[in-house]
Amino acid sequence: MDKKVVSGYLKNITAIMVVYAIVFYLIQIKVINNYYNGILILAGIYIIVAASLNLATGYLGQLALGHAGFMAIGAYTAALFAIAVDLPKYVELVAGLILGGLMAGIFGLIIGIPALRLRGDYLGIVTLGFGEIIRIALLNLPFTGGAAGLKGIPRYVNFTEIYFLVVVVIAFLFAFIRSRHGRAILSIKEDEIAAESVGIPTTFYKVYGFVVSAFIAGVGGGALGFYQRILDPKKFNFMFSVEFFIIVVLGGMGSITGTIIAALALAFINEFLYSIDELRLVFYALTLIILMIFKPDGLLGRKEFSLIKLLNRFSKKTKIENAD
Amino acid sequence: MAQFIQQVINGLNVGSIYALIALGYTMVYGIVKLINFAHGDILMIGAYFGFFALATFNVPFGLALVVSMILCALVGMTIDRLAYKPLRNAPRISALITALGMSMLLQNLFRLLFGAQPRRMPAVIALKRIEIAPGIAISNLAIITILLSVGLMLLLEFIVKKTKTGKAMRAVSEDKSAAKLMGVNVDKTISITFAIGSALGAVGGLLYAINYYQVEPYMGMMPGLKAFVAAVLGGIGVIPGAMLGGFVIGLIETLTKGYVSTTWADAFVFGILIIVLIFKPAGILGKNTREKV
Amino acid sequence: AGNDAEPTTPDATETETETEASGEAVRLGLLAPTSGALAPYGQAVKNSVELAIQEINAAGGVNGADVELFFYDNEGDSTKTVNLFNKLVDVDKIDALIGPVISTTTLAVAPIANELGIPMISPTATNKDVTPGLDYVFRACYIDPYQGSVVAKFAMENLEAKTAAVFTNVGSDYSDGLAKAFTETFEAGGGTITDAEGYTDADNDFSAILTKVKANAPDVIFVPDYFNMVGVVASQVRELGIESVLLGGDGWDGIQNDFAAEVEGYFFANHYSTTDPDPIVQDFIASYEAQFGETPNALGALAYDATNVMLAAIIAAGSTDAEAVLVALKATDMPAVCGYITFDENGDPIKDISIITVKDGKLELEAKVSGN
Amino acid sequence: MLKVENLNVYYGAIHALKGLSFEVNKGEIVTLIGANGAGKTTTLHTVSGLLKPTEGSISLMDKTITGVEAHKILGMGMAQVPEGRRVFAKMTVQENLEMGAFLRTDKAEIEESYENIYRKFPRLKERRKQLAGTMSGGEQQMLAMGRALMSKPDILLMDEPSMGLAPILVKEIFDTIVEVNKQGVTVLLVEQNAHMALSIADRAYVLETGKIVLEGNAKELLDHEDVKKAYLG
Amino acid sequence: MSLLKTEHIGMTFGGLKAVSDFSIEIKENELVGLIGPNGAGKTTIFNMLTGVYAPTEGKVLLGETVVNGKKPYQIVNLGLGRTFQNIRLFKGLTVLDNIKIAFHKDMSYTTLSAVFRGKKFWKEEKEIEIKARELLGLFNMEADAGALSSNLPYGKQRKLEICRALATNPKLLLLDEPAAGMNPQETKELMETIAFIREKFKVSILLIEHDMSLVMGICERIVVIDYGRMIAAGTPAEIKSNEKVIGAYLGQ
Ligand SMILES: Nc1ncnc2c1ncn2[C@@H]1O[C@H](COP(=O)(O)OP(=O)(O)OP(=O)(O)O)[C@@H](O)[C@H]1O
Ligand SMILES: Nc1ncnc2c1ncn2[C@@H]1O[C@H](COP(=O)(O)OP(=O)(O)OP(=O)(O)O)[C@@H](O)[C@H]1O
Ligand SMILES: [Mg+2]
Ligand SMILES: [Mg+2]
Repeated sequence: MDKKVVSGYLKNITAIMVVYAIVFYLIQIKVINNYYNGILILAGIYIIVAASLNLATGYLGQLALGHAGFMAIGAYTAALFAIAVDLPKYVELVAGLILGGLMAGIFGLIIGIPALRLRGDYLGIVTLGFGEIIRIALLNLPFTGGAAGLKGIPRYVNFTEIYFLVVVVIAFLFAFIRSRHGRAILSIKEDEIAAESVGIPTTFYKVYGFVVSAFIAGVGGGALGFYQRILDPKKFNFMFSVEFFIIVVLGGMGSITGTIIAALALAFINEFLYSIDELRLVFYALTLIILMIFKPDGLLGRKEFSLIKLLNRFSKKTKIENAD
Repeated sequence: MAQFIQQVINGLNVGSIYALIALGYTMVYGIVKLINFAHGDILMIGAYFGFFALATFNVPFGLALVVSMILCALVGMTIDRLAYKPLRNAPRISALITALGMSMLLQNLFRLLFGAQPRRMPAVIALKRIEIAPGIAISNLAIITILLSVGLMLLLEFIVKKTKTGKAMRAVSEDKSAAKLMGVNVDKTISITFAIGSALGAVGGLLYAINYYQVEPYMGMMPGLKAFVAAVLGGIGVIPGAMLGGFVIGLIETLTKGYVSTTWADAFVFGILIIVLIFKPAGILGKNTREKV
Repeated sequence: AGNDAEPTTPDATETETETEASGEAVRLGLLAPTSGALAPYGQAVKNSVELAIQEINAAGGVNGADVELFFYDNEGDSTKTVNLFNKLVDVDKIDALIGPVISTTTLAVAPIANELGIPMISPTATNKDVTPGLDYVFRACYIDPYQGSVVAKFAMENLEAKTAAVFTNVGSDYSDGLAKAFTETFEAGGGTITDAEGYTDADNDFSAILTKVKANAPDVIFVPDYFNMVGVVASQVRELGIESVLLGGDGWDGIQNDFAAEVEGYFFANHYSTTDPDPIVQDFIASYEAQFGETPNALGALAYDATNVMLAAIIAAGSTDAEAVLVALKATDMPAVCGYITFDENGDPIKDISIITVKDGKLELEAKVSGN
Repeated sequence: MLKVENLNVYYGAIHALKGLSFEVNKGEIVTLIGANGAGKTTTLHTVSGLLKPTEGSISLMDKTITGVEAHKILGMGMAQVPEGRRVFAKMTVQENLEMGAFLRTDKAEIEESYENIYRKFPRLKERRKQLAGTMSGGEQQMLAMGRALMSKPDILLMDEPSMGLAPILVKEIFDTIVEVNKQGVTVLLVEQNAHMALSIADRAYVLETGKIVLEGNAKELLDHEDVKKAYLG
Repeated sequence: MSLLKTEHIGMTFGGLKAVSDFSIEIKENELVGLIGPNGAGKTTIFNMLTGVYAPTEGKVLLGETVVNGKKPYQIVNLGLGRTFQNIRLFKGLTVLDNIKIAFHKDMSYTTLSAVFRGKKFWKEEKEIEIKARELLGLFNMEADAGALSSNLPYGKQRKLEICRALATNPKLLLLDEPAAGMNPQETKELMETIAFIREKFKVSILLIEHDMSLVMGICERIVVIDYGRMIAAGTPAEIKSNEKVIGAYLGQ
């Protein structure tokens, strides 16, 4: 590890902690009230799930329209676990999230192995169908609480928990994508035949990428349950999957920072639109269409936004300004 | 036994409506390569047009159908011009999102315009049940629906396979610039595609609304999704496939409800879709053409 | 990113308040789904709440102050409901909440409202788990099990039914709750359930299950769902020539508008009857029709009652102080559109239940069963 | 016949054609040669309306066609054998040829044209029912050529028609070009096989990074020192 | 020792026999040309050798291993690299990433090591960064390392594809029409490049090409097929004067 890398890490960690400290302070002094806090937490969950979808769609290039299903699996697994056991909060939280992720990952594997032989839109429809099957199962299975929902989940997720969960997931994804494994996944999106011809086991990496994506979506689902305390199977429908899809495309397929920005932007735009009540959804739809027409590659395309670079540029500027 | 045959008839009736909607889906997909998620909402619009024609202006059913088809064709073409045309060269997923946006827009626009309350579709076709055997009956409406969907499928197949416009459509679907070099007006061809697809949606919508008595802004979502599944099951882009897929889905759904479980019926439909695709990755009638390397 | 600037309170309020009244306005929140599949119900609730507030404001307000309404469309989604509830509390600073409309969303909000000490009345959340253990949570409707068993008793005693089929919308806990209670009571009374069928919101072809039911020919079919769905079921029942009598719950209300012919001679439990001569009922119907051009349904009537009960409690408490309002709510004892209302220890109303039948396309009161 | 003046074309920020001017007279074979990326394909695409120039004018038989849409240009008598063949992969060979005759209505003559094409390329006849996408590279090239000829053009633009063809076919293709030309079709030919191209052409232009750097009689250019060094190897 | 050996392989598409009874053997350090009319089945042979298609008849041996039915990536791991007739680059990625992907099989760090940025990760990443740049250097393409591969001119794209195939460290390299779309001058440069690769990487090369100056100029041995069958084999001089080949392929 050279110095540049180490200093990069330090800068990143500092930035992460500073942002956390600021937001945390604002919550403490109630500048960020419960309401905004809630939006931030939800945005965090959206970031996690959308980022996982970005892995499957933006990087691996597979049309996945059933991420709400993986989320649901994660959510119910984590919630049922936490309801069943009686352990310290953080143990239950972490174990619940991991279990939720694992269960979603297992389902990702089961559906992924056959489905990933299909291409493009066919894969899309299979994942969509899978999501629907999960939703129907949750309505009908004996242990999920049915239509009335699963109640009595402990509230373990607050701003702090979700913030660091987002940090961990994003850091993981960045590290994963910028490695040989990530490059293998990217090459499949670009040209599967060529990838195979330079020695990439494409089937393996497709399934692997998909399972990792499902795992993270499951973790996101778990977090949703721990925040909301009640799970409603109706929530995990096709339109919910679509919401994440919109975030991914809007942010830029293949840009994690784009996903983060889009998730935050959409969360706040959505809330802002409540002020026009009746017209809200019409405007939302129009916004979406217009954004796509003018920015078909999403906000960031495949580029990543770097705070450090921005800060560097900024600090250079201020230095120059200070000089005179 | 009588009950089983009755269930099959029920299934065919449901299936024929899915088939009608699936035809429009498959047509647009086959040519523009766009999963037009707004197609279900075109169905809703068609139903509303039909509703107003029938309930407000009291025109005869045939005329209402034609008016609704023409208006929907215009709506379809306009949507294409405004929302999809600017994205012809953009990544396909962006167009997909636009289609989803369009779907949301139409639903909510119609909710604003005409309210969320469902409206009762007038019973335009005097409902008759024709007893074909003891305990087995089929309604005249079901017969009309089934015949109409088969007829339109044949017409569509003829248009795409045998006419010049159809040939242009297929050329456009493969390579737009090459089609241009052959003298094909790409924009016009795509417009026609949307017009036909949407007109079919209108037929589907009107029949759906009559079969299920009401119109409301969100009525297109579920049949739209099912029809899409039907199109994929049959082999998306393949016109007879859409028809077949529609009937298969209708049958599976009805028979599952009749004999297995009503609550799991949709899960069965999707489950069977998944299984079929695993063994026939391009759908029942789709050809799995491999890319030549 | 500082967030110190409080966003200007969005003008979400729908109240046509005239001039500012003297005192500090009473701030009521309302959460109801006005988009999506549930929009028809949410819209009825919203209309009625607005109506109630208008009337009170016109009559001089509450404790000398105007009532201001803050409404948001929660789309029937629990996550959004919690968020919007936070918004109502933190941004709009509401004193009390009317809503939410459906049980799942109410279940999501109720514990939070209780923690924060915001008194709330859901007009229509019928799930039995909504109120127990939560002091601040009330409702204006009766609960699912109660309704379901009353209908079952009615079927056995008044219709002398021995066999019944039960259709459940499995996607709706309302439908589920009623169906369970009906089944229990019916079987306990010696009846037989011939078919127990489920379906979902996405269904509208019932020919498959009806074909089965036809073969069994039960005396009654219990279809506890909202009227749109019931209309479709009833039409297909008629189409298939099934002779069994359909029964339902309060969700049927409104069915007479579009499906009067199809449900002719069927029965359902309801909160009120539009033919009830009580002036409180007729006045409500008259002003609702004047304003919205349609007859209010039971959801509307319940929402109207809920609002009036809440406002009456605030008046009785003399302030919007949550503790005081709570005490006043518990002491509620007043006439309302859906019958005279008092609350039990859970915050559930104790009131009459009406069995309505459809005769010549009009709703008629068949029987009135008194509260538990 | 075809006159191009001061053509400027951009791909986003890339300035691909920088003030290009040339003309093709009736009955001529004119060839455009140049290294990879010089802008030959861009030129053909612009002339046939697939790309819009930011500046400059194009006229076909004294009619301005700048900005006219591509599908109308075919009707004005200009056809193109595009780079990379661009056959309709999911249509059969026969259907591809039918597409070539898309704007024609003279049924009897169309039949005759098929026969002509099939005579020229017997392999196509053999495979008339095969999906074009499964044909070998060279077979597809023949098909692309046949398809363009099906429109009975007055002027034919060809982008590297010999690419990927067997030597024996290369000769045949060039023979075909000459033959077509003799029948009155004007030809604008883009080729990497500069030697062959120059030997059948009347005139030639040499393109370098979006500019014409040399023009003249084809046979003379064949002996030109710079051309020899850069393009003839 | 033979690197590659096929025993009577054949390929049928539906009713069409694209290749039949094709046997060939390639030894270390050989440069062999595969020529034949369009549609003769050359590309199909490449596809069978590399596992894109499974031969419907016969056996393909790489060294001692029978590779029928093996996946393309497994065959790459056994030392067979290729380029495509229609260039297949990872268009949306940089030139450098195109090469790095091809080093995948030479690396072994795990996901865990990648995520926690372990020692092995840094070591291997550094190694391939150097190797990839070296490789580009050999083709005079260092300057393009950061460019998007789709923005390269055609000739460079061809070179990049060869370069990428070399990064898999093959013992035998298959080139499908490497000179297509190049002018004679560029073709000449390509011939030098091929000769150089062969020296430097000690690979055997089997190439398909219609440009006779290239084939006759550098191949030691040429195999000619027509209608899927071998019709001649021999040195360039022999092939040039073979009547059958002249009739079917070269022309007068
Ligand atoms: N779609 C495109 N987007 C951006 N740049 C392009 C595009 N197409 C071509 N270019 C650039 O424009 C220039 C001219 O390209 P063009 O394809 O016209 O060259 P050419 O002379 O036909 O080359 P070749 O012999 O390789 O076919 C090149 O620098 C090329 O990289
Ligand atoms: N997937 C396929 N389906 C059907 N036929 C095919 C398929 N792939 C190739 N063919 C046929 O097999 C024959 C051999 O094709 P191939 O691509 O191997 O030829 P080639 O020798 O490489 O020709 P060229 O020099 O023109 O590239 C051709 O006639 C082609 O049409
Ligand atoms: Mg070119
Ligand atoms: Mg080939």
